[in-house]
Amino acid sequence: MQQFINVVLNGIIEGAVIAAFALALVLIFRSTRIINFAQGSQAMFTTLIALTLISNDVPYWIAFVVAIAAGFLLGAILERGVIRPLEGGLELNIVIATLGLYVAIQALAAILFGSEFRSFPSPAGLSGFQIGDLNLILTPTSLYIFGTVAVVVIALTLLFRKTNLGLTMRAAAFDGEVSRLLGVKVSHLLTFGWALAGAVGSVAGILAANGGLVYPAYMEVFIVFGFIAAVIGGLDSPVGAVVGGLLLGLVNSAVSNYGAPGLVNIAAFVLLIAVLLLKPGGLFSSMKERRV
Amino acid sequence: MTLLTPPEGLALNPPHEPTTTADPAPPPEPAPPASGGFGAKGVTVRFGGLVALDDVSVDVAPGQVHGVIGPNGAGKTTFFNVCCGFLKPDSGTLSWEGEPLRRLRPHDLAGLGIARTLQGVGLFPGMSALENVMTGAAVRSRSGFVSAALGLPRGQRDERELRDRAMAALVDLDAGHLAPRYPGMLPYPDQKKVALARALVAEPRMLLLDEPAAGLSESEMDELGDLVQKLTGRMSVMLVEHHMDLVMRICDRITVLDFGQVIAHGTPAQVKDDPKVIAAYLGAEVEGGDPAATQAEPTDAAEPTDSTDPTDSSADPTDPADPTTKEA
Amino acid sequence: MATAAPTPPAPKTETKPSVLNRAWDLNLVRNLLICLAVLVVGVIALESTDAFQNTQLTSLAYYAIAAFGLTALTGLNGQISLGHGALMAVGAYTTALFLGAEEPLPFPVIALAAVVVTSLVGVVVGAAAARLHGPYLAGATLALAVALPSLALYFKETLGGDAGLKVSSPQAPDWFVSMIETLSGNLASSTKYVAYIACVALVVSLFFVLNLKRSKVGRHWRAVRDNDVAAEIAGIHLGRTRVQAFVISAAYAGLAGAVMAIAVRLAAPSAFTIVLSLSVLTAVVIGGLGSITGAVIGAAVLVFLPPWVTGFATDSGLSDTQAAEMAPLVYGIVLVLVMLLAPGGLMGTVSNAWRRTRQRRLAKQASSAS
Amino acid sequence: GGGSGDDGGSNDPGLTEDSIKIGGHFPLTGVAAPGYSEIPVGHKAYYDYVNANGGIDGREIEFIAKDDGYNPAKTSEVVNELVLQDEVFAVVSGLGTPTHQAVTDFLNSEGVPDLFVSSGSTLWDQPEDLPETFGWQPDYESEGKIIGKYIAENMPDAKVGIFGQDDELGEDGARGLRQFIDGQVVAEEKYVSGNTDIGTQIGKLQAAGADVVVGFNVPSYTALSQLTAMALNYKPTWFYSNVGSDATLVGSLLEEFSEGAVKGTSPLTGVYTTSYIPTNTDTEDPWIQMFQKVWDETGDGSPLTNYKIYGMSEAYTFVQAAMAAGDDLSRESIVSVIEEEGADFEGPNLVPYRYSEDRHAGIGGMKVVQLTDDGSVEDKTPLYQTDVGDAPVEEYTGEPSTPPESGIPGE
Amino acid sequence: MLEIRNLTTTYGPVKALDSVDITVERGAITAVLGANGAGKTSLLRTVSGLVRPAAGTVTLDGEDITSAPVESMVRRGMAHVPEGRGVIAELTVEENLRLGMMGAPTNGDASREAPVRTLKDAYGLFPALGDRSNQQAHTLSGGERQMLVIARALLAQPTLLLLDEPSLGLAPRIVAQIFDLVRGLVADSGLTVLLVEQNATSALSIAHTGIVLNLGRVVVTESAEALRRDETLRHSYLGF
Ligand SMILES: Nc1ncnc2c1ncn2[C@@H]1O[C@H](COP(=O)(O)OP(=O)(O)OP(=O)(O)O)[C@@H](O)[C@H]1O
Ligand SMILES: Nc1ncnc2c1ncn2[C@@H]1O[C@H](COP(=O)(O)OP(=O)(O)OP(=O)(O)O)[C@@H](O)[C@H]1O
Ligand SMILES: CC(C)C[C@H](N)C(=O)O
Ligand SMILES: [Mg+2]
Ligand SMILES: [Mg+2]
Repeated sequence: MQQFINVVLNGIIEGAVIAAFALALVLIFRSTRIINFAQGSQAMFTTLIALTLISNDVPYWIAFVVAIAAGFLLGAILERGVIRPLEGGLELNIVIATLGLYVAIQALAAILFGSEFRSFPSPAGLSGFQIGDLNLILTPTSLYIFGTVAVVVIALTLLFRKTNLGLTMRAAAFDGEVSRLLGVKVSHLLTFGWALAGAVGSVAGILAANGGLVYPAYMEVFIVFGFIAAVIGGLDSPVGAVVGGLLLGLVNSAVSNYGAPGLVNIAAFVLLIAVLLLKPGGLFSSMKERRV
Repeated sequence: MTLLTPPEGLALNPPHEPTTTADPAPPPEPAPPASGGFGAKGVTVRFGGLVALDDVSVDVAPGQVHGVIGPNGAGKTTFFNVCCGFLKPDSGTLSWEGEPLRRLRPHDLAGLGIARTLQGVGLFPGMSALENVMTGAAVRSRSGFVSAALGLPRGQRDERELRDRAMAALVDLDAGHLAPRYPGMLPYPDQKKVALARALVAEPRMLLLDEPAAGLSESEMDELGDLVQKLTGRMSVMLVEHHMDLVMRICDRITVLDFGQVIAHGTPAQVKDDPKVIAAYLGAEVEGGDPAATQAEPTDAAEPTDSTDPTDSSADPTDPADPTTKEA
Repeated sequence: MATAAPTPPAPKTETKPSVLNRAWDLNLVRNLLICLAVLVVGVIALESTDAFQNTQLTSLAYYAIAAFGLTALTGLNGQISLGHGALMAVGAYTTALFLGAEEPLPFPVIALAAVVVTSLVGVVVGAAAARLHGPYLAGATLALAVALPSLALYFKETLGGDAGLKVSSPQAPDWFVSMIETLSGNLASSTKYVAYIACVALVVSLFFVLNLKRSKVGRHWRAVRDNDVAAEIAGIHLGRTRVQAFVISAAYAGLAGAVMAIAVRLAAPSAFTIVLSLSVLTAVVIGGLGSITGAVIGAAVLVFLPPWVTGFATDSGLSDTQAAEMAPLVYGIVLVLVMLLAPGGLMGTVSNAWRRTRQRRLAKQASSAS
Repeated sequence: GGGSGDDGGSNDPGLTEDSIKIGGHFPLTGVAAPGYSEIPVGHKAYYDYVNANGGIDGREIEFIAKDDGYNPAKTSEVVNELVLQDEVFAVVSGLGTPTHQAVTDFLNSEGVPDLFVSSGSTLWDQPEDLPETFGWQPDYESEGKIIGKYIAENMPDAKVGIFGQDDELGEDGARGLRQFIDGQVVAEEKYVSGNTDIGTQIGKLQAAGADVVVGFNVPSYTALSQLTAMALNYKPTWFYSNVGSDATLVGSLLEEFSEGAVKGTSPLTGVYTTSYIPTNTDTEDPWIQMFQKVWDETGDGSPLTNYKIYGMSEAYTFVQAAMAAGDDLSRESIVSVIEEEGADFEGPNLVPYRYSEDRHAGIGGMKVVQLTDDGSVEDKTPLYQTDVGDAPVEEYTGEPSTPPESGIPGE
Repeated sequence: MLEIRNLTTTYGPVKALDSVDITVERGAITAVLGANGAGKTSLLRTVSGLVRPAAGTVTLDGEDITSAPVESMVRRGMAHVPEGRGVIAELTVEENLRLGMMGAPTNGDASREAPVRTLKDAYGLFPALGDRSNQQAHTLSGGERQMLVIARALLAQPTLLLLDEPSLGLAPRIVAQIFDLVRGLVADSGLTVLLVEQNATSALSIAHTGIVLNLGRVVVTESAEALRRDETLRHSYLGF
């Protein structure tokens, strides 16, 4: 019983962090129709900035805010400096450029911050709750992670569903030229989309780091799982990203508990293929194509 | 726009797969609709609650030009998509040259001897015009993967034949000079020519044209009309078009759709005068008259009112000022 | 496949009487000549460089072979794959298993087996991939990249787990030793033998990819890439064509994996991380998507750039760790810069410029003719 | 390369009258870099120290550390580079089991001494097939046996859980352990390197009621397992194998976690581990004092970590072997010197090496220790000596060695 | 209100516009005619800033807007209906329309009298759209898309409307309806229209001024009336 509950809890918490990261990918996909492979590196970089501050006795929350701001800024800079000039070219070129950034930022972080393990503090407790003699793997930190992800998802969903800003962001992403004719400041919005994604990515980076170890490659696993989650969710939908993340987290947790930990990656692949074969656009994709 | 007789290269080839039909060279003379030709019976398509096509039946006799017209959203493109296998109808059947077409898929079309152009042009931007056209004759070349991979003589011979055939198709449309060029840099009418050559190169026995005149000038449209009429010697044509002058001039029969239903059917003259068609589709004549005034009076609209009658095909297609029609 | 793989560099095959026969010619003769030229260049390169450079050329060859496959898939057919490293793993493990037999088959047979096995995996993956496009395909293949190698962890008994399978790379046979001796007077080590195997594999791969690219098959791949609806109407079976391209590129990955296995002498999961998959893709793109020459150039960048940067950084006094990080830093920056400055890739930019001037000239001719 | 030969030196690559070039491969970048990338730093520091003090018989040591990112394909490339381009005399301290496995055949066929592999796999001990290859650290199986003996003797009623990495580290360790306490093992859980979610594994150990958990894992998983156990309110007695127990590293990691849960007190207090060379907490140890002195002189001012000490210890062994080969230092002679005299090398190793003509295995034993509140370690057993298979675990009673005054072996 | 002076636009070696001079009078419909590739679309794209001219100026109400950003045009009262059904395919019909409304002036601009202000107005105009308000735009038929684009432009309450081949793909009755609508808007609310058409007959039937482009150059500027009557001109430039 305890085992089963913990498998579920564990999956949800793991999934929440994956979801947070997938959200950042979805944001970029919504704003520029590309997959940003550098997202993990960006998040790692800003998390290391936060850690540097924290180890110089800056309070956690201030470091947290600084990391988000840095993520926002970094996203904006990358969009302006690298992605913008590539717009309109081959999609694959942008993918390659983000791969380049992913490699370069990670190397830069290793040079600037060193490549050793460092631990990242959590503002909340790390001991799990106990109910009677049930030991839940749920800790105050996991509640904090879960709450933060929920806040981010709700905020983003409201942004896209209810606000004009959200609508113009989507319009700008889908068709820049037409949007500009309608008075949408496409250029600002694309930058804003990347910046926002950078900020969300930073949140994901810190959540992944909370009460864990960081080093330049620590986000690598999230690039893959975050991407898979985003694709499962349909790439376009913040809610989809969260569902995808949680689903992936649960499957991973179940497989490593009831199957073997070595099968986790294979399970992720099978899950993804199964979802895509049933719905080639992911679970929450809205696009049903009319081809002719 | 001159001769459209098959060039030599074409005549040498066995035109198509023996399985599809007993008769490799379709007889040019019109046959009774039901037996040969293309037929659709009782086609119904729903999108969610929306009935895009409702029990639509159309017969296209060999050698005929059959127009499908109707207001926007009437279901014309949807009907084409059913005929091409892009959409599976919720009910209804298709037949082709006397055989029922079951589980039609788009890639089967070419093999069956049916070609289609797309709304827009739909060329392959990464290929030269010649390669674009060669692709249209895909079903004609029988050499397979192995001879391609090994560069076997057979594959090379097939390629050369294909190339000649494609070139002939381009030359046929006065577009031979476009062969080495890439679509992206061609003017729109030239792109359309390439697209048409691509459809024709496989020697189809039926051609489906979706809004072929969109974006063409009036003289280019005339040219297109002449071309289509010439093609009927070799194939039947089904087309969707909003340019009534063109439709009325070249079609042998017309089916009118509205809200997914056939509201009229017959010769151009019959259709043109059908009050249902006028009300649903034609409305008033725009040209010259006062649309607002005439709209309520459909009977007026049936007759062109002034000298700028668009159906008057006497316009000079070799107008010296039109640069796009003057190559060669 | 079998015709060319096992042979020593046998440059005489194309001098059949029919060469001058204008007919069946052009492509085949041209491609054979190109392959012959590459073979000759390869032999000269291998004989005029030292042993270490020989090994670098071996790496270049297997990256290039994999890149050819991806050129076909991504460049010609428009399907992106972030998982080719996993397919290379299939080739490498197949090779390792076959070479580990009591009495191993001759290497060409084993390489062929690797190609076949990988192609079979390609059929399965390609069938799933054919229904996907763009980022969804990217996601699926990325998942493949992490999933397949971890099978080795699960089937530890046969696949050796984390430590992998050792590959005893083929020893240079006597005829080879004496041939090299007479050719250049150099000593033929097993490193050199592997380099020659890689070279021959490269040439064979080149031959097929050149043929395919210029054939009906290649044209259909491109048609599907450019406009799937139009391709379908033209009678091209989309699914079959996509699977075909996937299988071919898988076959290439399999061969690349086989060569890599004997060059590295090990098949282990940590050699087939997503980094490998992404490297091959970047090679294809920075070389110039769809260009065969570009694929080779991209592979060369992959092989030569990092050590060069590290060496340079070490010489300028950085610590080993910093120097080691300089390589990915510079590599990443180069990727970004190439995309910014030469969006068609290195070869693509050259040939685009050429094509553009040619098209412009044709356009001008057309307008002056009217 | 190539020496002049008239002073008894050889023409072997990497060797000149006044220099000797060696190299190794390490994960300097990527996932495996943290920690391990410091090993070559230790090597360098020690060689610099030796060079500053006259080198090896007048030869300066040049040490080249190549990055392989813990990827065997890269390892193969960089070792090719070391051997064929840089023409090193020997490969020293190549790190990692899968990585190094990719190059042993090549090194042996090229006749390059492949000394002191940084891995506890038993693969390096195959003198027949791999005459040039030598291990250095104790193998994981021997370590498992020594831990097993301790538990069998001191915690006979304990229910033991095994937490192991899904590779040789976990397997060999567990095999050794089970030789002694097979009956006591109630659960064995594996984690896959790279998958940081180990909730289920720890949960299963807890569910099985294990009150002693032996971890054969790398340091980051020591931290993870501690954190996960904390989340589950699971408080067994922990054993970590030497690889995963770098107390300074793990402790400093955990210390940073806030919320009092771990802060201040060392979270690893009471944790058992093993020791085969002294560690940086043994500040009284003469070897550590010597290495500290070396580090102060040639290091970069950063703290002396156990990875650096590990590297320095290997470096010491290499210098020792080269010195022992003396005037006729050559690839052949260094190999035979290790085979002949290696078992008697006196160094930071607490238990002698097992080198001989038919053994290429490194340090042959260790002791069980426990971490105390003040960060130091307390011996729980005498030094034990053992070997793979059914070799008995016996007390080692040899005298502890003392470092040479100069810090340089043989002087 | 719109002055185009000496405007030259090039695409590489292709000169799409060559020293074009056009004056668009307030409250009038100016029709730009010409064969395929004459440069009509390029003219509109240059005016709204989607393409930057190689030379020349565009002045709107006395203000030089030659290098003003595209997205500022809506604010200046300009709405551009692009060629080829420029719907945002992934958004719903209603979202497309909402985007149009966002361009509308917020503080009541007296100079603009807008008959299409709300979604309801738009659906009243094109009932086909009302039925599909929550459908994604890519499911629309070709003609429905064209309606959507026009409705969207009108919702921005423009004072200057640039129409690029509005009749493309529309049923004759709808063409008539749209042309009628345009004429009504011009007559009733002082809208200014720059209309590009292949369909010269229809265009001239509602235009005040007709301009013929050929190979990027203005070859005729005439009152629509005159152009309609002058057979030689029609024959030589418009092909009918
Ligand atoms: N995938 C779909 N989902 C929902 N509705 C659809 C879909 N495809 C088409 N429709 C609707 O079906 C109707 C018929 O569309 P179709 O494209 O066939 O019209 P059409 O006659 O070709 O019109 P036009 O002349 O404007 O091109 C339209 O109202 C359209 O909105
Ligand atoms: N993006 C572009 N790149 C290169 N040339 C272009 C581009 N756009 C247009 N052209 C060329 O500029 C010229 C004018 O084109 P434009 O689209 O303005 O003509 P148009 O009068 O609108 O024609 P149509 O009636 O076909 O819409 C043509 O020769 C066209 O080929
Ligand atoms: C101590 C370490 C350097 C050894 C390493 N864990 C290995 O076996 O791969
Ligand atoms: Mg339509
Ligand atoms: Mg135009």
